[in-house]
Amino acid sequence: MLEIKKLTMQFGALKSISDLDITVNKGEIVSVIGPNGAGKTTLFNVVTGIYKPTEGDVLLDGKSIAGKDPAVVNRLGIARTFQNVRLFLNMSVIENVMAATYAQTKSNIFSSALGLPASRKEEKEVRAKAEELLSFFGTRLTGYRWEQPAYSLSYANRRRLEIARALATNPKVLLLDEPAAGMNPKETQEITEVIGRLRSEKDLTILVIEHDMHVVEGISDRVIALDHGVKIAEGSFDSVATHPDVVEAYLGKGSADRK
Amino acid sequence: MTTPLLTLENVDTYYGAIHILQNLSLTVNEGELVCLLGGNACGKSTTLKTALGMVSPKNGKITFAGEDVTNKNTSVRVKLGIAVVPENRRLFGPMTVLENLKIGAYVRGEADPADLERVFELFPKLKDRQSQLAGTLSGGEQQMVAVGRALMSRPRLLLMDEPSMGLSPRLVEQSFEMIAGLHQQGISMLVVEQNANMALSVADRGYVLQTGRIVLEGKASDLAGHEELRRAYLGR
Amino acid sequence: SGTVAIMAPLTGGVAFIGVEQANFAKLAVADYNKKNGTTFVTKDYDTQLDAAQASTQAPNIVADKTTIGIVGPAGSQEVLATGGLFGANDIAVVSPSATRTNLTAGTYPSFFRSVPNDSQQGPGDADYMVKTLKAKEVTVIEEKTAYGTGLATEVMGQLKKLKVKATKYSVNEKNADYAALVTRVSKTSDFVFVTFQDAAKSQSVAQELIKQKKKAVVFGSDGSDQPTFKTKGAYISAFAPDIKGIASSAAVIAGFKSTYNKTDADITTFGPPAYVAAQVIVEAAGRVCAAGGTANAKNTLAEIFKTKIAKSVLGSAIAFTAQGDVKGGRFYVFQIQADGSRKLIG
Amino acid sequence: MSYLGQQLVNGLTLGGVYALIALGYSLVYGVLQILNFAHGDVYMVGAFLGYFVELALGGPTKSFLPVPLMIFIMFAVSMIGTGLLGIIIERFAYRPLRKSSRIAPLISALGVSILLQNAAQLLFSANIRSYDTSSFIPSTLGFSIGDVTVDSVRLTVLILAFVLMFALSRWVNKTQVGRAMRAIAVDRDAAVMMGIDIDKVIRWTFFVSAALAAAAGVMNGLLLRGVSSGMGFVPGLKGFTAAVIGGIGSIPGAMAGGLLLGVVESLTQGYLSTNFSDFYTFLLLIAVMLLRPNGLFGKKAIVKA
Amino acid sequence: MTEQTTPENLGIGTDEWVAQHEKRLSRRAGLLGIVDFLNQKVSPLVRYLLLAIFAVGFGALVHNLYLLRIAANLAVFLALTLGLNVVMGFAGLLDLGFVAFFGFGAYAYALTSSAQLNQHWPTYLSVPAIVITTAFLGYLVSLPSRRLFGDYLAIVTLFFGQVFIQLIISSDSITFPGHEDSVDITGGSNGIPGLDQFKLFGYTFKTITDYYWLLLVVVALLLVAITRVDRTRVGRAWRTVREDPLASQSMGIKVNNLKMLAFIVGAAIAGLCGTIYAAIQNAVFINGFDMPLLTLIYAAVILGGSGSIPGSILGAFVMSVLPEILRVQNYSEILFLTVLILAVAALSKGWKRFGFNASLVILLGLLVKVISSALSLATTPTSTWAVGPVSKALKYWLLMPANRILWGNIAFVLLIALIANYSIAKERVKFYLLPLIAFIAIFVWEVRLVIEPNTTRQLIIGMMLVVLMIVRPQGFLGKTRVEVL
Ligand SMILES: Nc1ncnc2c1ncn2[C@@H]1O[C@H](COP(=O)(O)OP(=O)(O)OP(=O)(O)O)[C@@H](O)[C@H]1O
Ligand SMILES: Nc1ncnc2c1ncn2[C@@H]1O[C@H](COP(=O)(O)OP(=O)(O)OP(=O)(O)O)[C@@H](O)[C@H]1O
Ligand SMILES: [Mg+2]
Ligand SMILES: [Mg+2]
Repeated sequence: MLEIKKLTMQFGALKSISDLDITVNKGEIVSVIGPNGAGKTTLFNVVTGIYKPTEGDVLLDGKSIAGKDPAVVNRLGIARTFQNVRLFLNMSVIENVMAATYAQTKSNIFSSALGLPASRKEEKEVRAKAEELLSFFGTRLTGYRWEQPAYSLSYANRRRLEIARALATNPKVLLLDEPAAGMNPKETQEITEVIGRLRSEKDLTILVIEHDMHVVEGISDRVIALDHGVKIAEGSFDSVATHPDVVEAYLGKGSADRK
Repeated sequence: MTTPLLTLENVDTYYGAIHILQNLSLTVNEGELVCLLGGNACGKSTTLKTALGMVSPKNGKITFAGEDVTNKNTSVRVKLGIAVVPENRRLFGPMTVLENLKIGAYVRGEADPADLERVFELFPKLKDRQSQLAGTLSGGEQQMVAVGRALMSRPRLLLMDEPSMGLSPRLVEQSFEMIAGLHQQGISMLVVEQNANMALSVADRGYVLQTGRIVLEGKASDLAGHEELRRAYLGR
Repeated sequence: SGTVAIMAPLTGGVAFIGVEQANFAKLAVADYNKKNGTTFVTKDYDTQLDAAQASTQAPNIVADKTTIGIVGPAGSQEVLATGGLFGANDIAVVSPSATRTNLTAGTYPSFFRSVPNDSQQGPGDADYMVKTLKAKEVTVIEEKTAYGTGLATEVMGQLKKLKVKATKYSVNEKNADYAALVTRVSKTSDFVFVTFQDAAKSQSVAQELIKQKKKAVVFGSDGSDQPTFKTKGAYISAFAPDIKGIASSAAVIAGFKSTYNKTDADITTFGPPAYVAAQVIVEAAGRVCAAGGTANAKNTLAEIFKTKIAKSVLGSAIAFTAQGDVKGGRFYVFQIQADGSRKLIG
Repeated sequence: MSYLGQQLVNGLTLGGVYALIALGYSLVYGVLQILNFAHGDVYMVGAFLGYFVELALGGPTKSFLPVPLMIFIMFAVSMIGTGLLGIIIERFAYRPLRKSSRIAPLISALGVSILLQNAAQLLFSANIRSYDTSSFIPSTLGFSIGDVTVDSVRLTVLILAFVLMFALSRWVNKTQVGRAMRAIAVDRDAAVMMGIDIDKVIRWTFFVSAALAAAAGVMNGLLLRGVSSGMGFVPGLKGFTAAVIGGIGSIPGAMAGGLLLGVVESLTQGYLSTNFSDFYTFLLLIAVMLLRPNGLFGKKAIVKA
Repeated sequence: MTEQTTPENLGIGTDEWVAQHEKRLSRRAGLLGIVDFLNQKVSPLVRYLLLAIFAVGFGALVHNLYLLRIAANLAVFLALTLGLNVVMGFAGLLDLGFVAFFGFGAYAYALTSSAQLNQHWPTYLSVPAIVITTAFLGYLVSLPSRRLFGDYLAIVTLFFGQVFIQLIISSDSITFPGHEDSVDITGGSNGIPGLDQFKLFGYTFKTITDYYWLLLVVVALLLVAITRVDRTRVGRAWRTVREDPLASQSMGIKVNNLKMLAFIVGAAIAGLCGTIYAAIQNAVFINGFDMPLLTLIYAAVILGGSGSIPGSILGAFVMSVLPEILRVQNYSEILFLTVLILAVAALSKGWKRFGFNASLVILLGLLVKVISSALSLATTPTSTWAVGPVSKALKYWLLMPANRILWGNIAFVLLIALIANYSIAKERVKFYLLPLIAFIAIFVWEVRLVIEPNTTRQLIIGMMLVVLMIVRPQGFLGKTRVEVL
């Protein structure tokens, strides 16, 4: 589904990603782990078109998307969340989600201004869709919260809303950057389940960056470990988590004790 | 002997019309490591900001090292010896790592090279990245700079807001080792953490905050055994 | 009794023009009241020399039934915007500074001006430079204002007729630095004719010419007739001899200075014509009353055509042509002396 | 050749004045990210203060001091006085708005601009004043290289502009203040957390910014341009443009932008059209914005998601 | 270990904060609180209905030409404000060249409907053509602006506006290559007088009342259209662009296109306004399309609350009606004193203190008057300065020095210094300062400001902008924005 071929991303003298090959199959959940600065977020940024790769290519369903405008990449079916949550803070919760249906909807400024039936109908559909997506997170983002401004949300809820917003763009592939960061263990567990459900109910291919090994263990079909922009291990969670390089560079000696 | 270094007494804090901290009291004693736990958005960061003077409380009193600082502005408090590792790190993105560290020593005038060395010792990676713009660092690297920057002013009290957020497991471990290490060097600390297990394992004492009120306080070891707390925070 | 409306740029970039005009107009009304025991009043309408604001204010003036006449508006473009309305309502408009020639072409039946128009000044100045001062080459600086363009066109036209070499440079009103322009003035130019309304600009050009060692001398239009223009040897044309030198105007000058706490230096060419304009209106209204009529706008307008002021504050006699121009309006040429004073030379 | 030379001299003096105004914009922008629309009017106040000092010292003709000393006092008093005005403006119009949206200070600045213009008109009357330097500095004083003349006032203005720019760069680069200013620019709250007294730094920034504008205002007067309450708008616009061309927030950028703008204006007026020069400046601005959207010296914003 | 509540309802870890959100709002008191309250409670439909009734009633009952003209100006201004609100309020673009589009529309109408170029296009052709052309111009200007954001856009557009003015002023003598004589296209600084009237559906618009009704329809349609757009797809997308362009882009929204669209919509509205305005004025002149108007429109949008449509309406009202009210000396005097009394009342915090302060002010005035007459200082005869009803009363109390301008200026500077001092002074000093300031304010007003009503008007507008921003930075009806976190 998503193929990353010989990808290199260089900033000045610094190679954040070098010569990276990753293949993600349809319906898979792949976790990307690695020490801080390994190039995980950079990978996402390249895939979604925020950075133009120095070398290499990114293929979606066999077609190259490298270097395309982020909006185009999104329209082709890749949606993401951000490591440092970027919501539309002054818009309401439901508006955040509705706004993200922009590319899927058609009513233009004239039909809206004239209030044509088609545009009214579309508006209803969009709202229904947003409500459905928000209900994905149980009661956390439903009901009266729809109309609250995004800035009034707690950090964890913001992360949830970001996921809902990404889903509203009807993606085939979903990229989640540290979805559980800043959540307490209870919430972490909840988000782990949600990610699982996303795949089954929404028929999504998901790529996750996460530092919380409970989450990684709980969701991954496959784990890829990066360090210095290079893949150092790939495989099932157990095999990667015990890989000596990964333990050395990433997990630390304590991990074995804690496990 | 426990002499209070930082105290908040019956503090009420508002953001505009919204009442956040409600009649909150808290103490950090000299040389003590205190952790502050609580759910999302319950006001942990606000507590730190109030202590630092970034937001001013409507009522209540704040003292530092015996001095009433309730109406003193932040720069004065920093001069008195409070430093902070803010939530989301708040580095100066377009400035280099080295400049960021030097800014940390602003209240001391010029930065002391010995302090710089100490930071580089703690985070060798930063030494290589001295001249990189801080905004381009990865999340974890930024966290290192943020801690290093706070240490540059040789604080008596360090306020840390989620120092382990976004760090790799290995660095989480290291950062707690570092916190413990700093604690041993006699720096008092008030640490906000989601990672309650770890936090309680290094702390002396802890407070639990819930929607702007302190609902629980006590020795770290006691808190670690608290049933409801376990269920809510400590997970499995 | 009645109200004299004053339309002038009382605020904004050229407020210095409007404030002086308004002050002199008010003085004229006060003087007349004092002498005749009348109770004419004035009312300000600020236009900021903006035709749009003038046209917003115009209905306001029309709506005020006590209005007997208008001193102003200051700019020709404002007359274009409002002249029609005032004409239709038979309200006399006596402008102290709108000099554009075609305003008195018959389009605006109630329009008068207390100053001669561009066609009296422009060609006269060109003639003087060429015939009397023997200029071979003249550079004309046209400031892009309603005043500047009108005058520059007249001057250029006459210079072409006289077959001397003439070059025109246009500058924007907002421009403040003339060094580049002066560098452009050819070395063989004898005169630089300027059409500024602010004499400080003329002074700046004159000094810059000296600094850059150009032989050309500044010849300023009436807009330059302010004390800030004092480069020795430069010429100025004005529609009146310096009123400070006219014995009969001394009382008015003294009145102005004491009423508004001003000095001689604050009196420019803009003020005294406003005095005359206001005087024309109140005197006409006064005559209406004396004849037993009501001093409304219509009667006053009719009476203004009969205006006869033997010696106005400007030193000349004032009477109007059927189109509203001053009869026999002429220009005087002065040369500036070393101490900044003006010597009448033609 | 000499024509070009003369136009360059014209342009550089004009550019020096623009650069000083641009620096003021850039300094304030660099720290607070606000467009200080009142800056042009602060410049106007500076020019007026210089004028009144000149009057107080005996006016253009009867001065009892040696000319250089008189000019020095004009600059000093005007810069300090206007600097204080800058502090007051910041205290009342901007400081209460530090925490509000970025658009609020913009409107507040427009308000201050209107206030200053009309207060000046009220206090100083609407008349246009002139420093009339020609009556105590002979217009012929100066030197020429070939046909290019540089009169003494122009020379003074040029030298002074460069000295001020140099002093400013030293101040910003070599002192803690400079670093603090940059930190505040990036993240005000974080700067506060570092113990930076931002009130103090911002106060100084406004002082210096206004003082530079005042210097430009006095220079403007010395160069024989009229002084009036409405004089601030155009130089303000040009200074603003210069700052943007150079990269707003950048100090070398403001200087380069100012000088460039002055020279371009002189050359277009000298060779192309005397009244379309703003149009060419606009083309320059567009070109710079297209080729280097952050200005000549501006740094590219970091994009990191 | 101390528990401060019983263990059962500790509720540790539950996300309760948002649930309590409403409860924790401490309502704002006073006038601003009422504004907030009305803003939330009165339904938009009711608001607009009231407005419509008022507007229709005004047109039907008022026959004073001046008032109608002001109303028509207000309507044009309101439409412009709505247009700018799209560009700046919705999409967050700082377009400082906005009035140039207005001017362009006006000039385009003048050129196609006057003797200037001898073109007399029918209205149903010229107006749509001009709106489309202005929109296209907006598109062109937005091209280089695509890559610009925030303040860079501001300077480019600001300069664009200035260049537009310059081009119009200078296009009165264009010499085309191959021609001897220059031609006058735009009339330069003389403008273009004598425009054709609108002629629509066989009806010629002759009076200002005709245009008033036309404008009413235009404004109503604009309001409906803009409100609808704001609430639906495009409006939402604009807001995302304003909030976070990068995130917006990553959600499949083509940020540049939307920015350009906003620009174009704004330009088209401004162009339309321009045509109507030109027709009303029956002439076009370039000065009207400069900074002062831009300042007023921006002030209207922001005072009302950037992004809020009711806010734009309110802002437009205030910014276009207030300056006209202030033209009338009596009104402005009453307004001034009312505001002064209200301000002193608000700052006194309590009626007792207010009474105390008021009597102190009165005492101060008498004292000054007595002392000055004891010193036999020269004064102006009271008969010459009392114009308004208020000052007629005041003259028995207030000292009027002979040299009004000098003393007025001194007092003015003193007043500013005192106000400056006041806001940073300690409570105790404030206590004494307040009556002093109030007295000097009255003194300055009566002695100095009354004789320069026009400068005063501008001073008040300037002061109002600053003060309102400080008191309510988000504007009358705006929402507080959270910028970063
Ligand atoms: N725009 C940029 N300019 C320069 N360097 C950059 C840029 N973006 C990222 N980098 C560098 O690339 C490296 C990888 O960064 P990235 O954000 O991808 O790390 P990461 O794996 O997501 O780490 P973390 O887990 O801490 O978020 C870092 O060393 C960072 O400094
Ligand atoms: N500047 C602000 N303006 C208005 N409300 C704010 C502001 N900052 C924080 N809040 C609100 O105050 C509440 C407490 O915020 P705070 O940041 O203290 O929570 P926290 O406990 O640190 O949460 P987290 O775990 O997410 O870091 C939140 O609901 C937040 O939305
Ligand atoms: Mg990352
Ligand atoms: Mg927090």
